[in-house]
Amino acid sequence: MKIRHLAKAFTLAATVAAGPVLAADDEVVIGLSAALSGGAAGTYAAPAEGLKLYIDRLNEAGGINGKTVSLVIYDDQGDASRAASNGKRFLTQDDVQLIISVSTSATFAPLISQATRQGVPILFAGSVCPAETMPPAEPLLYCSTGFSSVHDSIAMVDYLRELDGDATVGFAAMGIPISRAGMEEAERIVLGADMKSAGVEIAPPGTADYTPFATKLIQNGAEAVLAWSPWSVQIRFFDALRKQGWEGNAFVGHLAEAELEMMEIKDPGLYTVGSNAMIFEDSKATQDLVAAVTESGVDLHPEAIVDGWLGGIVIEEVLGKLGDDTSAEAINAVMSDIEIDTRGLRGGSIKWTENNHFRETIYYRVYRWSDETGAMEIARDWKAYEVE
Amino acid sequence: MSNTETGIGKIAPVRAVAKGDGGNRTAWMGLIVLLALVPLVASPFHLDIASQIFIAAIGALALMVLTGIAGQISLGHGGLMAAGAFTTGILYKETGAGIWITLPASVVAGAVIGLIFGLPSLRLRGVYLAMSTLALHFVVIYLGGEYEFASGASTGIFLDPPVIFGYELYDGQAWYYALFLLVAGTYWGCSNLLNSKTGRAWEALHANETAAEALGVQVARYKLLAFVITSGIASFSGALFAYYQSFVSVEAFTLFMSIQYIAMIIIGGMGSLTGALLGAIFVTLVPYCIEWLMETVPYLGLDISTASSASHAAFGLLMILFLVFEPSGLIGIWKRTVARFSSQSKKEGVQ
Amino acid sequence: MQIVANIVVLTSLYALVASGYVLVYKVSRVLNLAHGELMILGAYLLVATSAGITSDPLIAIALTAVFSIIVGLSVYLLLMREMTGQPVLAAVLTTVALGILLRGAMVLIWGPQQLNVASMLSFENASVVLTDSIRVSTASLWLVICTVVVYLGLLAFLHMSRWGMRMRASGQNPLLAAQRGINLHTVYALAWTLSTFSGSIAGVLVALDSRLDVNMAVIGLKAFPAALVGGLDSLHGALIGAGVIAVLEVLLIHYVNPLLSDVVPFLVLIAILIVRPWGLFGTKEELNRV
Amino acid sequence: MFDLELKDIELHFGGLVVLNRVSLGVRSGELLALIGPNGAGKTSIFNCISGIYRPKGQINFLGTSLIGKKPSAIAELGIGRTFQHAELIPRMNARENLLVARHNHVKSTLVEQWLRLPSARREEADHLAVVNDVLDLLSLSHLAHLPVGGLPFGIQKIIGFGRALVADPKILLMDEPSAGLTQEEREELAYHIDSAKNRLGIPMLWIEHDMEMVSAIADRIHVLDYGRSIGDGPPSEVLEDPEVIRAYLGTTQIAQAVDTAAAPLEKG
Repeated sequence: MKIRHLAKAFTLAATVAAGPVLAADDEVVIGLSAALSGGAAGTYAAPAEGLKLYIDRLNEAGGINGKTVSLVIYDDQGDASRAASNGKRFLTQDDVQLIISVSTSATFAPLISQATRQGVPILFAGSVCPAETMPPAEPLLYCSTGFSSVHDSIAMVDYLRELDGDATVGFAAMGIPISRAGMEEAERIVLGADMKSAGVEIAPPGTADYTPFATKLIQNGAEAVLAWSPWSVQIRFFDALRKQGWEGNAFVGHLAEAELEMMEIKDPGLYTVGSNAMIFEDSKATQDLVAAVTESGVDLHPEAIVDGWLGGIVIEEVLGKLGDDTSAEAINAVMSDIEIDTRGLRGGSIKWTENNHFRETIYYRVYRWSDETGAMEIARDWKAYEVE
Repeated sequence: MSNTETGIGKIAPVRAVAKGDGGNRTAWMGLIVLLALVPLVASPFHLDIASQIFIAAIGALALMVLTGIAGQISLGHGGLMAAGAFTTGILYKETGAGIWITLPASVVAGAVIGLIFGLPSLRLRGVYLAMSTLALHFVVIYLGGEYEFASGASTGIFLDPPVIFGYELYDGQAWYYALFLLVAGTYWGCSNLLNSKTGRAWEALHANETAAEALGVQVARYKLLAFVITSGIASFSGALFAYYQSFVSVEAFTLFMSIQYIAMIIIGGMGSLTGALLGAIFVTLVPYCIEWLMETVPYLGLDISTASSASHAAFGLLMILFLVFEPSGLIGIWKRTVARFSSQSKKEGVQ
Repeated sequence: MQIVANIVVLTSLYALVASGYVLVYKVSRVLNLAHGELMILGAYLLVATSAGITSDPLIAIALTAVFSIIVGLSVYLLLMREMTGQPVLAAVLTTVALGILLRGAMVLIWGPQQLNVASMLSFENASVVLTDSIRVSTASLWLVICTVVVYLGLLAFLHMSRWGMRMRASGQNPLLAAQRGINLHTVYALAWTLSTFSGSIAGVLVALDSRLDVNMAVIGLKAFPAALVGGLDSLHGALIGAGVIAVLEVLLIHYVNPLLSDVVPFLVLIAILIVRPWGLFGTKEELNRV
Repeated sequence: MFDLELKDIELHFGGLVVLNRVSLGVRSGELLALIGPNGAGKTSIFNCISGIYRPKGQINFLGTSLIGKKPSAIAELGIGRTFQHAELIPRMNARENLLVARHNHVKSTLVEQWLRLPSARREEADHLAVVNDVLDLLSLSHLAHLPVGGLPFGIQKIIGFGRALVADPKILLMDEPSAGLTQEEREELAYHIDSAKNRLGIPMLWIEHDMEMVSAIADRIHVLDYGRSIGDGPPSEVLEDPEVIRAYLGTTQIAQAVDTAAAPLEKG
């Protein structure tokens, strides 16, 4: 149980209440549509907060190149219709130059359709990357997170082969398009690599009991299971497998909840494959992040805000390269040709080109719980994958 | 016996569709002129809310006719809207069809689905019927999801603004006027129907099916007719929703949406078309009002992360309050207020 | 066969939840669509007690039982009592509203995150080996046991105890029951209390088995076809209805398309209702009353 | 020659015999009172004629068999009916309630109604005129704009009678129209029934407990007891038949008192 934090309330509420924001010359107006409340808030509220924290610090330090960032935050509750309204409001009322989305995949379509028409770029900074950001990328859509169902699947299968090339692999997906697409792609990769598949199990969103799904995977001979969906679903799948005495290895996406949960589950057979660094490593980058969170006094788990924090870094870099023209086109021009140092929170830089708004090279790391040390460990360090 | 237990009869002591309702012609004209002037002063955000209200109003009018007038409860209203939105989205995506094809197609699709899901109403009543309409929701969402997935539209189907006589309907003001006209048209059409043989037949079968049948009303036919017509309208409003929001995805049509529509007709006042409009306004505004409260009264101890749950809770509470204390809804409150004022002014006139 | 075990567990879950629907419906003719939320509320109450009052899991569970009884009683006294005498549908819609209210309130209080209740209570949900090929979790084993106990208890209570008879009598003919001196309010309150109690048991066990978040109230919706297929006024009907739905769901997941497991139970429901509108084991007169 | 003729009607509910080989007929312009104690099967006969119950036997109306027809189809043949508990639509006003009964006379199509085309408007005005005439006839015009749910039960019964009249029926079935009415209202009702009969010249079938009214205006009486016919003839004859007196009249006063008192209560 987590008691809600009032400090956060005041800061966010104040921004929301400010109403229409008109851009001054030395100001860049950025709209943030985030699932601050509602069912998905458990995943997205923290990164949104992290992003805001980063921008606040930027502004306190005098902005970038003399420009301050005015962040307009609206809650979309992870709901498509609310996101559509937010998009309209950003574009017609607040005249934002850039939109950031930290929300569910359900909110992508409305935001994209609103923003692309107005020529305003969108940065997806907390969620899975929409396929439209990958080569051949649609103009205006960028993604700074490491989540991509297809690329995560490639990395998962690759690591799985290193670990046990003969394993029969089962796939656990949730009945939302993006998760299904990822796992079916993963199955194709597995079959293409001459490995055996135990099939893709898709659980509808209203699933009460994951046991029957797990049973089917086990009976199909799954020795390893890949899962890629919201954390709550992939972890329930994993629970259901273990409850039936299944002893194979499971590979799941590295989501914001992963680090804390894995430290609680303490199961060395549960691997996360993802592109973010974990906080327990205590690297320079994570130390900065933890220090910032502590200093702000906001009650947040540092590991949950990594993506938002990175979103802040991206904005800093983009605005740093921006000249006097702070229009949406100018921002888009900068974004479509930039390389951003992720300062150790990722394996390498984020490089965007005209054709690729995801990144040219993505680095994956694998984590798991180690029984020997009684702590989290890096199962395999950064490995680079080219994005084609 | 049956009229109180099968129907929603007792919730609704008012019938506001008859002539008396629109009696004050100047007031209506004044209201219309006022509404027509709104876009000149409103911010784009407010226009967006108004447009959402208009779309909701069309859906609420349909549900009011089905449930409030004809007494057939439906929990599948969100599913019907999804059906309309998907018909439009799929037609547009697959064939690039224009609004003159997609909208009628959506109405027809809705009407056909309405016919199919109206069939159980010939055997089932009340709660059982509600449950069979719930199935409608799951079926439509399942089919829509399968299409989205099969067509690779993992984030949803995108729609370009509709083109009407060479004019692209995109601007917030243009949408406001277009939707305003459509709401007025729907209201007018529904009100005409209710003041005709068809509407009276619906009222009769709502009150007592056996008695209605003995008066010559072909109950089965009129029940199905109610389902077909209102489903067509609901589907139409779903298609408008798709165009207005420029996208279609299953995630936009939740079960909660169906409940919101039920809430609109309860809160507005069962049996009254004007009530449906009031309910649509009220229910659409609740979450915004909650957020506004949170912003302006920070000492409530609520923060933005609770916005959605707080408006959920408030919404449930309001529904309960209306059901328990004000079963005649907003329209009932309105009528009492009007009655009090007019009786007061009469008294004053006498003095 | 693991599948059989899965069916048994799922049947128990649906049956336990459906018993709550049947109890309230049988006695007061109200369909409680907030049952799923009340069920999850039971689990959250356990979270609250174990975090705030006691660290002993057994005492926490006992306290939760007491709280759930209080909740059930309050729902009747504060809300549903107002709806007696109102048309049935108004009462049903009130429960819909109650469900929404509870959902919002639970997120307000406990947040949207998924909670690992088992680890909060240091309950080890170990896998129990029944035979070589059948394993179930400890919590699901408890679920099956509790369902059996609850059903036996309810059947004995309804058919053997004085208050049970009164409950059945009130359901069959409230007017006559009232004339015979049965206090209908007491009977209704009892039904709501028992229903919330059995729902809470289901909620607690589900949460122990597979974590807890508000969206799990959807189990209430899924158990619903079970109650209707069997006949809303029949307890053993609910058991069999739960079996039908669970078999369908598990077989669909296993052999056909898991995505259909959301849709098909409702289609089966419609099919059965069209043939036998009062359910497989319900009483025929029910129809005129609904 | 009877306009409406029932032959050997048998009706069972489970093991219970409700009607046992009942035969009766009504002629044009004739007011036939159907009397008998509670539970004798009077309303059941109406429900058989209306097609709500499915009895064995024959029912013919103006040469058409009614057996197996749907109630709405039977109503369409011109069989008008009032109900024991009025069964009006509570939230509509009297005028609208009467308009409902014009259902089968409205010819405009759905589209015409929906768009309120001039044709539909003209037709609606015509039907409204018929309704207003009947309201005038029954002296109800001053109440016509009020929701009937709030009107006294007696008034509702008279509106119910008006609703049956307004359909231009070829036969009128009246189910205890006087139950729940005050003495004054009864006298008024008797006048309306009698004048309707004379004006319309149609057959009328009338279930009634008020023997005073029956002997005053009925042309003929048919007596039912426990689902059997036990008498048929002019009031003067039938009411003096010893069997009828034994079976029925002995209990009349009690039955009537109970009915009158219970009618409004049963309504809910």
